[in-house]
Amino acid sequence: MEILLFGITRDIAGKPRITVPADTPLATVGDLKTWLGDQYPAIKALSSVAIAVDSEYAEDSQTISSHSEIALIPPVSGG
Amino acid sequence: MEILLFGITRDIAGKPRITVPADTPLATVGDLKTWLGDQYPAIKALSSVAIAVDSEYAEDSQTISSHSEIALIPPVSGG
Amino acid sequence: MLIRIVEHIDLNEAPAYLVSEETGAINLFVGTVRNHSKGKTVLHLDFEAYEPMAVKEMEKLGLQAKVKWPLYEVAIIHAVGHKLPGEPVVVIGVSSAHREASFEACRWLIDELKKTVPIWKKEFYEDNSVWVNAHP
Amino acid sequence: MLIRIVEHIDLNEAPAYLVSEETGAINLFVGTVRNHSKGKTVLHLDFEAYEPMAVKEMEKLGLQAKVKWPLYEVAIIHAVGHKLPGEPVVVIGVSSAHREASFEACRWLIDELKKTVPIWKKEFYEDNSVWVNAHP
Repeated sequence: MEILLFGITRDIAGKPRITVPADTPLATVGDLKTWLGDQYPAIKALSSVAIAVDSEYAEDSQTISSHSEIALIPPVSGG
Repeated sequence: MEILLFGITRDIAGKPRITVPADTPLATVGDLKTWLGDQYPAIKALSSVAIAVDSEYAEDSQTISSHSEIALIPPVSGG
Repeated sequence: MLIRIVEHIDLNEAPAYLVSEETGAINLFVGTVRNHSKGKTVLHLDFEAYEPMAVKEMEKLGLQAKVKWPLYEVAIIHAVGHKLPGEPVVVIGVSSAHREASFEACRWLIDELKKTVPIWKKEFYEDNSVWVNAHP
Repeated sequence: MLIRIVEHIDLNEAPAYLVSEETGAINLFVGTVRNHSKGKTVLHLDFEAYEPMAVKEMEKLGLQAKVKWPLYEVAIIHAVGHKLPGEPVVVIGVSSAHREASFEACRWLIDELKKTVPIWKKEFYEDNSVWVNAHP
């Protein structure tokens, strides 16, 4: 599973996407957030972190599949 | 003394200005309004009537002189 | 300040005037001729201004707005003459550091302009015409 | 609706899109790069968008605004890339029959855009740079 990165999270990871190893047990968006925070502690220091599944904001309880486009959404600052 | 007319007051008078006869006793803006209302009763039916002296709104108590530019300001409707 | 009475409004003029390196926010209001009003078809509007006084009153409004809000610049442009549906008749624009002031000042300026600036509008319908606001 | 993410904003595009014979009022908000922020000189801003999602979120906001207010049309344009002081970075425009709705809807749209649309701004000062809003 690949996670698209933007803004500060791309700077934190030092790359435009994170590849989640195939054997990582991630059932939900909440699991993914926990795993990302463990891999990159700097992500836990952000004001907020959301996950988008197929370019829609996703709840923590939503299940994820590797067929979806998944993106990490750090605090937005458009406008 | 000449009074500039605009909008509906020009339509009421049928001309772009009213000439006040030289011997008309008008000391103030209030006097002028009364005189205009007597000459043109349709002016009294308007929502409001203001007088501008030298292109500034004038109070009824303001004295008028024939050296000033005087205009009758019917209800405005710009914008 | 950009204060003008014109025959024809160029919608690009006010934004170009207001953009600057100092400001972060621009709010622009444009009033246009609607092709209907109170259920009737509007053919056109005619606008007339007592020009020297209208310019003076618009300048006063611009200065008052600059006292009430922290604005960088103000633009007030009003059209006169024969205007067809879709044509712009008034443009109000303000620039400020932050957006709150820009929205509030622009709204105040158009509200005040309609109350005090000596400009008159005649609406032409299919069967008659009226000077707007003239009668109670 | 006119919903776009662009490299360069043309300030004339949204007003031209919004003018119509049906509407009487247009409100336009333009956000531009300020050359200073919190007492520091800003050299430039870099904007980045998750484009397909940003467009989807802007469309949702436009549709929500059309439900909340009687609007004719909505335009939301956001720039990405390297932006210098004075350059426009966002344009919100709405058209409606009367001015109240145009001001309220435009204000709501820019406020909501800043909360939900996945676009990120990095401010570059003389001595450092920061992703805006990233940290508490």
